[in-house]
Amino acid sequence: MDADAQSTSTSTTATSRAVDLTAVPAIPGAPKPDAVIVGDKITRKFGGLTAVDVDHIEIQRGVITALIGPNGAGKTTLFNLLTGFDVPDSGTWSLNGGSLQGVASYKVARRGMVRTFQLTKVLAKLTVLDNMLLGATGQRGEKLLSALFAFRWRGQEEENAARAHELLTRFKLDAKRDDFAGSLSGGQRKLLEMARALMVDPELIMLDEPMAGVNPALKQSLLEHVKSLRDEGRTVLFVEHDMDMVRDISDWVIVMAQGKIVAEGTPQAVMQDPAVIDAYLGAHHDTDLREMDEAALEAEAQAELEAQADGKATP
Amino acid sequence: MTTTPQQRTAPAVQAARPHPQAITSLVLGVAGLTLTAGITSPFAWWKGQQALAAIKDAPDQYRGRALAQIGRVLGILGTVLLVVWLVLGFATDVLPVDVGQVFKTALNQALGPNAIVYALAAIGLNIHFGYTGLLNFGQAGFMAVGAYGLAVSVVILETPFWLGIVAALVAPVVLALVLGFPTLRLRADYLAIATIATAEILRLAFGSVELKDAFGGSNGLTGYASAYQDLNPYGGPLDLGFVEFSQRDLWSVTVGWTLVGLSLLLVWGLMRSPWGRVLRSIREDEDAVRSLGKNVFAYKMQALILGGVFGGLAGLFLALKQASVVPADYSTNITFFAYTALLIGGAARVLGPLAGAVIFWFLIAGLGSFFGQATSGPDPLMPTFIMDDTQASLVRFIVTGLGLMLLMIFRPQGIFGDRREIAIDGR
Amino acid sequence: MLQRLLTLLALLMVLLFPVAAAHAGGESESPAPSPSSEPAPRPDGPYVTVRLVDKDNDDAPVAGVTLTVVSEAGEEIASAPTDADGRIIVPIPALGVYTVTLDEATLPDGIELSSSVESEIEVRAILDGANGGLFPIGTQEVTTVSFAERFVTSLTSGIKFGLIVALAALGLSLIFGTTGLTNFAHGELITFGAIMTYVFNRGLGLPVILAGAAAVLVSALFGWVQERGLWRPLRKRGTGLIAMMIVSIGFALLLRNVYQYTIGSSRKSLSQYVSQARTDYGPISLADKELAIIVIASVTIVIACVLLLKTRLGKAMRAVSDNPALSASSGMRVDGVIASVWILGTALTGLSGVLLAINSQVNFLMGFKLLLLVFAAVTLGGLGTIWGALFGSMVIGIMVEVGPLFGVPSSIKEVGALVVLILVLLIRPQGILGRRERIG
Amino acid sequence: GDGDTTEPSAGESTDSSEPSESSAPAETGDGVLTFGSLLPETGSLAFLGPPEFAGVDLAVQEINEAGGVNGEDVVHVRGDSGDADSGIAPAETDELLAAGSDVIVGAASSGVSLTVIDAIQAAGVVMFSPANTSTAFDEPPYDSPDLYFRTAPSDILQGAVMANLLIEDGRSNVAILARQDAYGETLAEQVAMNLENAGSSVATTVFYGENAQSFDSQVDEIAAAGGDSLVLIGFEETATIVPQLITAGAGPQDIPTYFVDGNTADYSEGGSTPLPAGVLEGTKGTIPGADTGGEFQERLLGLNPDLDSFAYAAESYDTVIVSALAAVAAGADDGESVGAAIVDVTIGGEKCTTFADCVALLDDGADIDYDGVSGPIELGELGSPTAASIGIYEYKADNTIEAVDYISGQI
Amino acid sequence: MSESTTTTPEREAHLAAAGDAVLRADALIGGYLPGVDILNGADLYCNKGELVGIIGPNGAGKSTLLKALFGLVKVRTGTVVLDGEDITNMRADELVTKGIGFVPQSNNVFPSLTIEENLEMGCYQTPQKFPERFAFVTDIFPRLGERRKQRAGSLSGGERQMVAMGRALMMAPSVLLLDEPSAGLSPVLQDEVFVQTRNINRAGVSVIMVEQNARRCLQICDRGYVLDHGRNAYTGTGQSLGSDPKVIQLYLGTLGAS
Ligand SMILES: Nc1ncnc2c1ncn2[C@@H]1O[C@H](COP(=O)(O)OP(=O)(O)OP(=O)(O)O)[C@@H](O)[C@H]1O
Ligand SMILES: Nc1ncnc2c1ncn2[C@@H]1O[C@H](COP(=O)(O)OP(=O)(O)OP(=O)(O)O)[C@@H](O)[C@H]1O
Ligand SMILES: CC(C)C[C@H](N)C(=O)O
Ligand SMILES: [Mg+2]
Ligand SMILES: [Mg+2]
Repeated sequence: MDADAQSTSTSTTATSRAVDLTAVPAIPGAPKPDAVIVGDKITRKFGGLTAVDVDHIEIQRGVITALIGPNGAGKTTLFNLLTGFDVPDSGTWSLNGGSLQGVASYKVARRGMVRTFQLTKVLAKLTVLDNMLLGATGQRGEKLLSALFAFRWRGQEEENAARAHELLTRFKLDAKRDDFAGSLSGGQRKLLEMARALMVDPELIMLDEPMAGVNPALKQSLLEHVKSLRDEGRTVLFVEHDMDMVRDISDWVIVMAQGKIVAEGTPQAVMQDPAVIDAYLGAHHDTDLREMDEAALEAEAQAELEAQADGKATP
Repeated sequence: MTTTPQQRTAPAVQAARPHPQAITSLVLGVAGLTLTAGITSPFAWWKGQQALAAIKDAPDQYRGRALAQIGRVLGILGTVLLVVWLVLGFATDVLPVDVGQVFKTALNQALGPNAIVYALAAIGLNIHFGYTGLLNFGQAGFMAVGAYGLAVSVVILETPFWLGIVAALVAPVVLALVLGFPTLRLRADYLAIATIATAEILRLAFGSVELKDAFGGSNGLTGYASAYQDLNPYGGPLDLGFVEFSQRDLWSVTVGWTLVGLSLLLVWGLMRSPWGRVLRSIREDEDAVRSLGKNVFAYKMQALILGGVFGGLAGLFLALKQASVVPADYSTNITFFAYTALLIGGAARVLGPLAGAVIFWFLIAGLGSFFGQATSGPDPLMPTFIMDDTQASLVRFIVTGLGLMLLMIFRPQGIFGDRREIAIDGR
Repeated sequence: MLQRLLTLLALLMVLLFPVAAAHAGGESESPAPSPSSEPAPRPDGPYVTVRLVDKDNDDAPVAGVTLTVVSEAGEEIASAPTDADGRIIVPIPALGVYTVTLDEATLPDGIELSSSVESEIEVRAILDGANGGLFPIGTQEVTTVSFAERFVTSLTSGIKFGLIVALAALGLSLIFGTTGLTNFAHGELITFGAIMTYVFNRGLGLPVILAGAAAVLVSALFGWVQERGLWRPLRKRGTGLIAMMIVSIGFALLLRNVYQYTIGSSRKSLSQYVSQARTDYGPISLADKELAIIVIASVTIVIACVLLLKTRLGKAMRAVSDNPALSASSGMRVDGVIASVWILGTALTGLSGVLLAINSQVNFLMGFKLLLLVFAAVTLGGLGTIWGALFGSMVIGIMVEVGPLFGVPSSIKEVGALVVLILVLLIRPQGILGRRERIG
Repeated sequence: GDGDTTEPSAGESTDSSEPSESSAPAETGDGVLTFGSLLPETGSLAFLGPPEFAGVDLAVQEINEAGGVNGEDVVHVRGDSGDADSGIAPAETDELLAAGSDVIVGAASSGVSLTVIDAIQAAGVVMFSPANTSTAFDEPPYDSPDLYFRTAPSDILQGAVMANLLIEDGRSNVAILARQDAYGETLAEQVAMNLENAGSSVATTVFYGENAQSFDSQVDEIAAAGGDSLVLIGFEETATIVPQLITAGAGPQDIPTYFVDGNTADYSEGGSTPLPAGVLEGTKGTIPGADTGGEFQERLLGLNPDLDSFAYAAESYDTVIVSALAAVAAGADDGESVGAAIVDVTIGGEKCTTFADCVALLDDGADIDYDGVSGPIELGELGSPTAASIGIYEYKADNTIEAVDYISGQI
Repeated sequence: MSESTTTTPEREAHLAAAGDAVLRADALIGGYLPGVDILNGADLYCNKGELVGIIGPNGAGKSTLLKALFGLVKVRTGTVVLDGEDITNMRADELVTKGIGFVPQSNNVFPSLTIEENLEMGCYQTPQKFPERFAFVTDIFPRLGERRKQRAGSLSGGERQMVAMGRALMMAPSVLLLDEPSAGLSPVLQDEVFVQTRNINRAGVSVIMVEQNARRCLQICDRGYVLDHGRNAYTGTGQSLGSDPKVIQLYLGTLGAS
């Protein structure tokens, strides 16, 4: 049944692409027409360090939102907070209007919000296929009582396996299907992590640097897949340092720095925002390094770092 | 300057079929142990070895690793038996040791009630540790509550026998719940200490003078097992030549191996299911499983309870076959030995606990008997300045310790385990 | 948390000081068995005998007090005054229960039965000869010790025990912290230190101090040999940690039985310092050997900790524990680091065995019995952290010895410590000084 | 047991037990009277193993020299009972049973015996302990006539002797430190009860666990209780406790201390567990058993010249002789028949003191009353001696013991 | 030494150019599990002062190749030669003594050590150089200086990567092996890493770097290898590879190439 959902939806939903974000003001914490996630005053401190201090955040349904920002800006921590893997010091947030405060991480996932991990978490001594199958939801065979009776879950299992195989092929992991996941290379783990999250068939998928370490050619083909997810009506939120990817697929970009949201907007707009360029992109990130004057580049990096340091001094 | 990357040949997955030699090996192996008195066993060993190699080389084409493995193990066992039988003939004349007796003692224990206790306890540990990764070092505690569940109900509370059995099965569930709620969020090594501590607390409490009225102090409790013996349908002992059981043991062995068989069936059924997959995933990385929407805690609790019930069952069976419940029987050592049995067989393998328990007792009893004989009598095989009869009873533990070490060194995956799995995790 | 605990302890010490000091002088004299001056003739068959002595008056016999002996059937057997020795001897016709009544009116002036004592007792005569009874006279002088004083004594014992545990825990923690090995043979390493002391002392005739020092050296050597001969080859084969843990269980079984094989199962005592009386140091009274144990253990622990903090070894250890491959990539000789840790760890553990041998005795099971407490200590503090091991050991040591004062049944006093362990893990699943891991 | 009702001459009962002639060491009742000894080779009572084994071996030797039982030599299979802590007794028992034991001699420790008693009885094998003194064996569920017997008197007697000894010595406030097991608990209880009835008070009773690693808190508790004497009921751990008592100011030289059968051992320089000379001087201890006399000890030394203790050797010897006599009387060697005849050969009838003499009497059709080396051995209904002697020993300056008195009594 | 592999003209041409390379690997065959080869005869050389880039699909064996050079993966046949000395399967810490530095792709920090201690481990063999090198590294990554007492295990992904890179820079090696040093870093820091790598290289350090940021990698490297299925698929100068349409189609993709 789950497998059907995917194949049918591809055909039906070219409509959701229509979500128009042009009307949304490009200010931090901008309200969205149809927000799937709404968060308020979320803070998380580690000792003296405020890792996350988000005043207001909304994620639009049915689009691809990119979350970018310098290293240590608090992106992963925000993911952890939203998905119940970490507990904030304060704040409220909700998914589809339902509060997620104090909701256990697995329940968050069950409500349709699934995340991947920046440092991959593969199940090393399970095969790649088993890793995938674990992702499937609503499995009858996962209940202790029906697990004993194979006829109750056989059919479902086969459907899931077919779907898993499809995804694996797409992620170029099909040849590794029966290998232990622990024997995958760094990039393959990233791929598996993402493919497994897709097995959950989530409404909102949160990817933490999904393409770091993925080969460019493969990345390109995967981006198509991510777009198709959106076209199926799903919401995608991802963290990425790869600007090509951000530019190519995101509909909306949120910029974080030092725990705060400092800018929002369409990719084009954000990438031209001088503040973002200064703090994050660097003026020459599109230039060929061979042609570039090193001194200039270094000065620029220095400038960014100083800006960060200043920001830290006055929190 | 350029070479084209060559395409990987991905073989059709459906083509995988059991390797024919695996089946041959299994058949020969079984035959070796039953019909042919060991003659076919070396062939079973050989075929099994071949099949394993073939399957390893082409894992895509062949299935049946388990079959080949079993065939091979049976083959090895049968070959050993064969050699022993051959050696017996003249050795008994040469050595002042009755090798036949040694062998018989060993086999008696390997197939007797003690092995059943360990097999059941190890089945429980297999669920805890092998599949779910819960490092439960308190299996002795589960066994104790199982045994005391029966004894206390029948002796102290004077309930009928069958209610005692029910109590013995409910008690481990309660213990699992009480223990699980606080400790299941602990990291594996902390959990190990917490469970070991709980088991010791239970043992000490059961044996304490202060609670003597409820648990009988360190004398323990007796006088509950007659109902069990009354059910004994056997009229006399059984002597098959290579093993023999008294009338009592025969009944215990029947009940016990039936329980073990049913338990293994249950474990097999569960572990091939998606439920089992979730458990194995939890063993690898809890957070990943959580992120996929599984209630990790609930699964761990189910595993703890299920494994605990098997532990309780082991305790219950021990209590029944031994007809006494004594706190000293439930010391940490028994947990260690159950782990030993599990790992000899291979963790996370359905048949691991069974094979392990049988081999463990075979060694312990065989060595004990051999050295016992070698040091006793007017003209012992071992000169007394090397080993006297007291020391002889230690040698089996020394050898067991050594054996366990060697096993882990040369075959860390146990008899049924998968070498590749072990190789996966570098630290 | 730690601070508050320490303050509390300090406060208690201060409070208890005067109380304990006050008592320090009063020692109970030891009454020697009192031989009857002039034994009265004893009959051949069974008889009931009662002797009266005045506790207030240096156990002087009390003569002329009338005692009546009545049989179970109510028949009076005899009624007679005590003789010059304060005794009556009444032959009885048959074995059974006899009631003896003292006529209080016949007590000499100024002499009274101890309060709380009845004037009637029951003698169960089942012996063929004397079946004795007793009426305590005078104030029963029982020198019981105040709670505060007992607390101080227990606390001292606890600290001593805790320090011994701490040495072993430190050794365990070092090895665990570096190699990740949960070493179930650690108890046997404690035993090793003790047995070596015994061997050097009784076997080679060295004085205990020298024997102990030699034992520590041999322990260190044993650690190195183990590492070279067993653990390193295992690591080279890529053996997993669980498998290594099982190897350690097997190794423990092996060692334990080899010990028993060689020295036997009985307890062995050293040739010196076995029985030492205590001297008073302010509120605390300690025997010389106890003082030595406390001092040696503390000094060693301090030295070891400084060593680990000040030298590269300490960091290298943690680095190796985190990631051996990366450590090697940083230019560390991983095997060398691990070997040093084994040497240091087993030396510390061996010392703990030496001190335990001096404190109690040598037995092949001594370390095994201590193992669970050592594990508990290491866990309580937080696995793999050095301060955690020390802190945990002190908590465990003190809990074990002080617990009985607060109602823990002393036959199962270890339970108290284990319960504390579990409670602590409830509140801090990572141990008292452990750290949580970051997710994601 | 119900030995009184069964005629000893009921030789025909052999047919019912149908020994399978051919199969070698199989079931109980195969024609060969097999003794399995379940005695401590290891563990905390290991120091009692040698004399006990020597006793069994001596008896077996003498029986076979006298022509065996029912025409066959008797056989002795050794087993190690370990201690309750090592828990090897049950498995060892299975092995002894598998070896076709008809009578199991043992165990020494009451705690160990309780772990195997049901299994042995259920196998229809006699369990005959030379050293169990716990009262537990005369209480439910072991109070019914069954297959359990012992030659050591229950601690009711040792408790009374000990209490009496204390009172005779003028102790009026006694502290008790006891090992927490079947033996320690019941003996402590008996001593305390007898003391209190007789007018003395008990300052405190402290138990320590068999596994205890540190005894500090218990020792402190004893030292703090202020008793005028101490009864120390334990096994081998005594060697650790005594020095700690001395350190705590409550050693035998500070507070008169009394030992019991579990720890009245040789603590001299030559023994296995030496204590410094002089620390035990004057300490008294009780061990069940009559004066065995030099001649018997000579015979034991002939078998095992290394013996340094003779505790329970006589009792062990007697268990074997009594069982053998019972087998002769019953004309069968299966456990049930032997068990049924045991009580009868120890009471009522013509007195005899050696196996050969007794067999001769039995052959004449007489009813016999065997009087053993360890005492008159009058087994009561419960299979325990009803009359016995308890030896009182005192430590000399070199920590060896010397018998000062033997007191006999009835239970 | 290379008899086991088929000799193709390309391969011969490639090897002929090797000349007196500092580090040279010939026909490496090896892997993690017995019987499973990941490297199927990869060749590689790096001349003195050269910056060599390796790219290729996921699972091609790039990391494995670096580990094999560094003695962390068993080389079954083939040799690794450093300055004329055979260093095949040599212990990692000896290689460090010989001047090779290595930054692994994953698990590249010591989580329970602080940042400062992590960097200290970088110059484990030469502790006296610590202050000077530390200043150098914190100059490049000031964040590491600010947070020197933070445990590396609690760092964000990018911060970890800085620590990993920093540790290698502490070593001052003569040959540096980098496995995806830019992964997880913000764009500006990625650029910084590439520039620094080039600077180090220009200062005379031979560098071999594996990268998935292929565009940047090929921009700065002197020579590049494309690895696939454990053997060299293409080799050439950075520029020629970056513009080879086949390479682009198979490995680089067109995204962002603009
Ligand atoms: N458990 C922790 N203890 C202390 N500091 C922490 C902890 N977790 C995160 N931090 C700090 O909080 C800040 C935010 O971390 P986070 O992982 O959210 O960054 P990020 O935006 O995901 O960065 P990157 O792009 O590098 O992944 C970092 O500076 C990090 O060092
Ligand atoms: N520890 C391991 N055990 C077994 N096989 C492994 C192990 N690590 C990697 N492999 C296998 O080796 C092959 C090459 O892995 P490697 O890590 O070298 O790839 P890579 O080229 O670095 O890829 P990526 O770009 O994704 O990092 C992969 O197929 C992988 O499955
Ligand atoms: C051998 C004896 C010390 C045994 C002791 N009498 C007991 O019953 O446990
Ligand atoms: Mg991050
Ligand atoms: Mg890689």
